[in-house]
Amino acid sequence: MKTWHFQSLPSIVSSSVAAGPFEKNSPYADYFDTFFEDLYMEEKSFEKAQRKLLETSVQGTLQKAGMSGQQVDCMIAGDLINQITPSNIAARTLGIPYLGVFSACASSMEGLALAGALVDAGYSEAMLTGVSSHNAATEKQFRYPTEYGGQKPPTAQWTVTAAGSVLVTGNTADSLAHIEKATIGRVQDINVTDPFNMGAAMSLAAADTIERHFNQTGESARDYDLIITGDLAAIGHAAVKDILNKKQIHLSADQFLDCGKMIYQGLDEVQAGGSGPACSAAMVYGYFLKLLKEGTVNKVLVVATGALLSPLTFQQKESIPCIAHAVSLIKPQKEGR
Amino acid sequence: MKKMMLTAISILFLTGCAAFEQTGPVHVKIHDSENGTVKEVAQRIEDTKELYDSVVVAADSTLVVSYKVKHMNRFQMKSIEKKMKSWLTEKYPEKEIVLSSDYKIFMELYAFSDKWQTGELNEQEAMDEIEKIIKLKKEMT
Amino acid sequence: MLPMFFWAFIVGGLICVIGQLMMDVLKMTPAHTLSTLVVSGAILEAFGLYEPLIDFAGAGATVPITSFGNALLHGAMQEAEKHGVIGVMTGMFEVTSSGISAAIIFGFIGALIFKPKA
Amino acid sequence: MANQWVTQSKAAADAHELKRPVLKNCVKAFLVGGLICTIGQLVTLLLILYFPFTEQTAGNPTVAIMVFFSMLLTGFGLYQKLGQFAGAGSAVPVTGFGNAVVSAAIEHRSEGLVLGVGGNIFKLAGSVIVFGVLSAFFIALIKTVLLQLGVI
Repeated sequence: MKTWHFQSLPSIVSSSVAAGPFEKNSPYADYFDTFFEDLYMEEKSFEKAQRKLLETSVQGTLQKAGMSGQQVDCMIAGDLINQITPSNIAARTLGIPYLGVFSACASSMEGLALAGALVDAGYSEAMLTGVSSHNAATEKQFRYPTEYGGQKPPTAQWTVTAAGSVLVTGNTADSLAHIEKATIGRVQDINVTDPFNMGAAMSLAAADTIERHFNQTGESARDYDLIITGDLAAIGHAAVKDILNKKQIHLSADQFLDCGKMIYQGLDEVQAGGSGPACSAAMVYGYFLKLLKEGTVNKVLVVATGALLSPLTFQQKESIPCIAHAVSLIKPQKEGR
Repeated sequence: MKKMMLTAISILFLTGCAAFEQTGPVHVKIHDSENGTVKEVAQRIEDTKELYDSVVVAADSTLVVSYKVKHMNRFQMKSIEKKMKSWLTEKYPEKEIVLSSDYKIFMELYAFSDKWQTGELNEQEAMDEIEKIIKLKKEMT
Repeated sequence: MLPMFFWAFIVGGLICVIGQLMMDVLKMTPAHTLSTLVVSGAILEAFGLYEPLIDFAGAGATVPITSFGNALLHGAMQEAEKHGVIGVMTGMFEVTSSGISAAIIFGFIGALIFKPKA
Repeated sequence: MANQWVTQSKAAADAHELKRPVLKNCVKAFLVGGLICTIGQLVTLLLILYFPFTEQTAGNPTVAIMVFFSMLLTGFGLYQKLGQFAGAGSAVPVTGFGNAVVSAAIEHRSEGLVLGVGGNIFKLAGSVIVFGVLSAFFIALIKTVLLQLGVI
């Protein structure tokens, strides 16, 4: 499949990030909008808390745009929990027409790419897209009960408790950024079976998508101020750089960033780094959109990565299939188009 | 319990004790008839190099023996017990023999001999106490 | 009694090190590790080795999960001596029941009074 | 061509893999595991000294009391932290078994008492019971038959 070129340059007009208590320690906490004091967020279960995160984030986004839910054509959302129920139930609360998506942690960019495409094609005028993840709910589903004293290896990643969402509309001058292109990833599998080593498993998926994006657009690393991967964390990020070098794509250290490495920088208990769909969403919708808006950077490529496993597949000794979706964003163009 | 004539004598050899354990040798003698038995058993335990600290209580129908096993020999505790038991059964076939290296049994037996020595118990009470200790010992799990 | 504390520490600690090596070197999950240790406890007792270890190390051998396998086998063998082959089945939980019932009871009570903190 | 990248990527990922600090983990497991067993020994001693338990019979109540401690630590969210530090040191003692049961029970409380707690309480610890019982059954069976045949 070819890279999608959004001729009309749809605009991201507002964004909002809601995060949990632990994320307050993030060096980028200043860029998140709402914080909850405890993991339950006044709800009875972690799953319900995750739904509340998404609702809070979406309402924040609407509020900033000065819009009501009725004015939005459609919401695209996804998460990691069984049958993406937190997203489904949040959609019920919000009452906005809804498309559920699943690309694991790459759901954030899948949603953004689709929102951009639907707006660009003229099917929609205003699209909401967001993702959520909750550390305890994810642990419960994929690993062990939260209070179980299992030892995590240093390759493990810490699921981010947060939700991030954006409102995408047709091109307007008053925007945070424009969606320029999107490359949909292929599922790649390098035969990693350890669910505590997902960063490594996702490395080829990320490298492949980046390579295809460059090949199909005729662009190179030099065209981008930043290339930001989703949640590869320490191991995966280093591996991607090696793979890209072999593919003759050379990225400099300050150009090639990873949300999973950044979001918990300096925090020991997270092992290799952050993960979860909200990891890339919080960093991109919170931090990097600000950089684009301010004009600190002109053009970035966000490559969200996802490990498409379930507890069932890895117990059946299936290796972990992975995917990465890339969306390029450019800073607001004053003159519009 | 059937009324019986009771003779009980305890001899204690106590060496190398932890802080909370009672110390000091105690000799209790009521009737002379079992004196030989007690001395013999106690001597045998003293001669066994794996063992230390012993309490021997002998009535004319019952012989209760408790001792401690040196820690590094505790692996062979069960076989030592077996050897001791067969020696005792052979030597005193007419007696019910109760043998234990259990710390709790040792303590109870020690407390009993203490009480017996100070004359707190009459023969019947003493026999009841011994029965209680034997019952405790026979509990398996 | 004092040497007992020392050996409980050493033996208990060593059993845990074996578990750690199974997890780190053989990359076994906690569930695999613990199941293997339980089976090892039963096998050791089959050769009459676990009871002496308990005599020697006390809680150092009864507290690790290996003692669970030992206790199951112990109960089964005890009943088997009395009732033959049928006893193998009936005696199984005779010795171990306290650990399992305690876990069920305290697990349930825990569920009533606590919430996951994470 | 695709295959070549799979192997190359795997190699690249392996090259950057963070090694588990095995020695450090073992030392921590030894210390914490040893300490838990020493506490167990203390409980045993207190039971012998102040209650009518012998060395033989004190094992069971000791296990129950250790599981009780484990429930408290699990409920207050401390056992999970201990587990990350100590690894097998806190997983292998019976307190780890207790933690597995209690954490699963607490976790699934939100799905109700019967289906949630009742249905999931042995989610993690179940395999330990299953394999313990299975191995004990077959070993005891073989041993009993051999004893009756007079082989051993």
